[in-house]
Amino acid sequence: MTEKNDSDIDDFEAPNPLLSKSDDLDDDERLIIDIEGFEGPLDVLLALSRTQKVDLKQISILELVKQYLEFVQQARALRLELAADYLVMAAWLAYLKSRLLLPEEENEDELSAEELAARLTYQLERLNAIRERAAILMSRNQLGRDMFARGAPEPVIVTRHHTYDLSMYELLKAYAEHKTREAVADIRILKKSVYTLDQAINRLSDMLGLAIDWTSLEAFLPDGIEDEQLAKSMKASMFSATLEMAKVGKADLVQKQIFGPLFIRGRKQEVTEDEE
Amino acid sequence: MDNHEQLRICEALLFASDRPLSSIALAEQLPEGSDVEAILSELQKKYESAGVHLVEVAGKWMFQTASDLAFLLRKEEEKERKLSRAAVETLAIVAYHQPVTRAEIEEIRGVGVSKGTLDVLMEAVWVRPLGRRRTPGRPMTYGTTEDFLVQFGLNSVKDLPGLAELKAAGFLDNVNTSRLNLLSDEEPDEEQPDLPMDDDESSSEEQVIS
Amino acid sequence: MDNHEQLRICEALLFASDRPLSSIALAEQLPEGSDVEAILSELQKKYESAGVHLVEVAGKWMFQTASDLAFLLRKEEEKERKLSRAAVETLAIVAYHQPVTRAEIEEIRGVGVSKGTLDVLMEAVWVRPLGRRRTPGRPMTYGTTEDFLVQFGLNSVKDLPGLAELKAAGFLDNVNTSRLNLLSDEEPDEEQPDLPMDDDESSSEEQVIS
Repeated sequence: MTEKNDSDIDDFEAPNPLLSKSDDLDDDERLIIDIEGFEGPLDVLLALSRTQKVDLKQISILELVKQYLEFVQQARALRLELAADYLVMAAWLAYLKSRLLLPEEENEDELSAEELAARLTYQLERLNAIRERAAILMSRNQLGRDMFARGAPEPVIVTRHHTYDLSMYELLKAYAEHKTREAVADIRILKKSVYTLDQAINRLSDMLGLAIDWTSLEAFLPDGIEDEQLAKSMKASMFSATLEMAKVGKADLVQKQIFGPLFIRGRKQEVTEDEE
Repeated sequence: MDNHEQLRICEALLFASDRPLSSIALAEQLPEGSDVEAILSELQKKYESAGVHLVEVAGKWMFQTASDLAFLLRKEEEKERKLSRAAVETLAIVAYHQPVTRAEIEEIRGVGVSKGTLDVLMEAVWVRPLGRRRTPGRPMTYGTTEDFLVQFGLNSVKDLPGLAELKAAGFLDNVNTSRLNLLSDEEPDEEQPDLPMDDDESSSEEQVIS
Repeated sequence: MDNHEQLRICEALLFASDRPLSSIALAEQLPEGSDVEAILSELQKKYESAGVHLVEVAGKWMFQTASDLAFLLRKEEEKERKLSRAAVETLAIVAYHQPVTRAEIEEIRGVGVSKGTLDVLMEAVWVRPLGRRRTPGRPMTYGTTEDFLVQFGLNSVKDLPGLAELKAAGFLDNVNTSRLNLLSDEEPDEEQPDLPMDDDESSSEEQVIS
């Protein structure tokens, strides 16, 4: 286990698999080859700073700037695509370098070159420190890797009993509401706007006795029907009724032109024969 | 590897496994020639008076909560629930129309009665099956229970207020008075011609709440 | 109920669970006035040399296999979560700096946080959003979860290894998220107007690891 953990840390500190495999190359070339493996300019700077083989606090910023600018230059020479981050850092480092080399001007608004350099060192140290912690963290014994929880946990079975409460008022209200709905439904059902054939035949039979002369079908329809649906239904049923009456020989029908009015005349067998 | 270490290994393997392990499977993790059976019975003895026991099930071994502590793993919870509108209405219909079949309830309500609705009412012990009606299909009829009467403070279902009383109490205010005569409970069969039933006959074979 | 019985109950409950249980949850199953802490340390001692240990993680208690037997059990665990370098680093930053914003993580690492990185950590339920910081832009802050503590065997984030040293070195001080903070303190927002924040204000209202 210790072995494994150690190798985890190694992995972590030498994150680029290519880097460890290309020992025969010199540092700079290795860095460029592995540009893809870097996690941004700070990562490159941290890797470069290791080549100085001193504590990060004692690092030569000027040397680091030189190494970084060379790294960027070579990467460009090899036509490697560099993300903007790397170029911004290069520009800033070039600026820092010039500030460090030139005699410092007194300017209260700006940080001194030493302060800027100290900040860069701080950032590198901070990243380095968190990486060390990350490695330590990952090398800890982990649950599910080094230790295991109960493989077949016995769950707590919760049985829920439901209780219900209902008042008499709620019960009766529900029944009343149901009855109310039922009543409303009845009213709707009664609004049937259909005039049946039987009704029409009855009405026509009753009225035919009065129709001694030719009478228009309209005259047989009841007055004052406002329901349009019902009126249509009546007309249709009455028409069917006349056909029915003619068929059984109780009425004569005449229509003088297509779509013209339909005339009906009662045919009271004995009476009509007598008259004619 | 000493005996104690072998015991620890078996203990850890059995603890971490998601299924019972055979002694053969355990032996694979131990030095050759280890007496797995002896280790297992030693382990079993070790847990004899613990809250967890090592048990042999179908020739395999597993840790299990001591049976006298199984109650720890069962929790009973009482939870008050509200009846749905459909359930309250169904309960009322059962109360007024009992004995009543599910199809009749559906006919009266004009909508289907989900299985859950009657289940909830039976869970609440307010509705119970009364027996099967002697008609084609032998449908189950339902009625109210003793608990129902207790819940609503009734001596008998006959004490449920009639429609006229409901109207007088203002429950039916929204109903057109001229239509009230349509609300009669007396002729339920007229509206259910497809559900032939003979009340005189059925009442003899069904328990009637008195 | 005697002491041994109380021990058995805690043993059974903890054994039956694959998650840590709080001493409060355990106390609920014991007679009032029971000294749960004493029972737990007795139980811990009982398992000291066993293949299974009682450990305190995330302020709660759970049984897990002894870490020295990892070699034995790891074989069974085929799928080990392999985190990317960026994810591991991000996890450490979240753990040590929480509550921390995405912009702060980016500042510390000197590189943008790809969307997937935080997602992976949240999917593993090691990282969770902690709420928005009350600064302009109201950025979301992130922190670690109970699962994180359980996974890494930590009782609380205060127990993170080397936390005190990081703090003493000033590495946990507020992170200035203007990417080019090296250039100037005065105009931090110019370079990253989309992530404005005022660290002085925020530190007072958020929990700070001490």
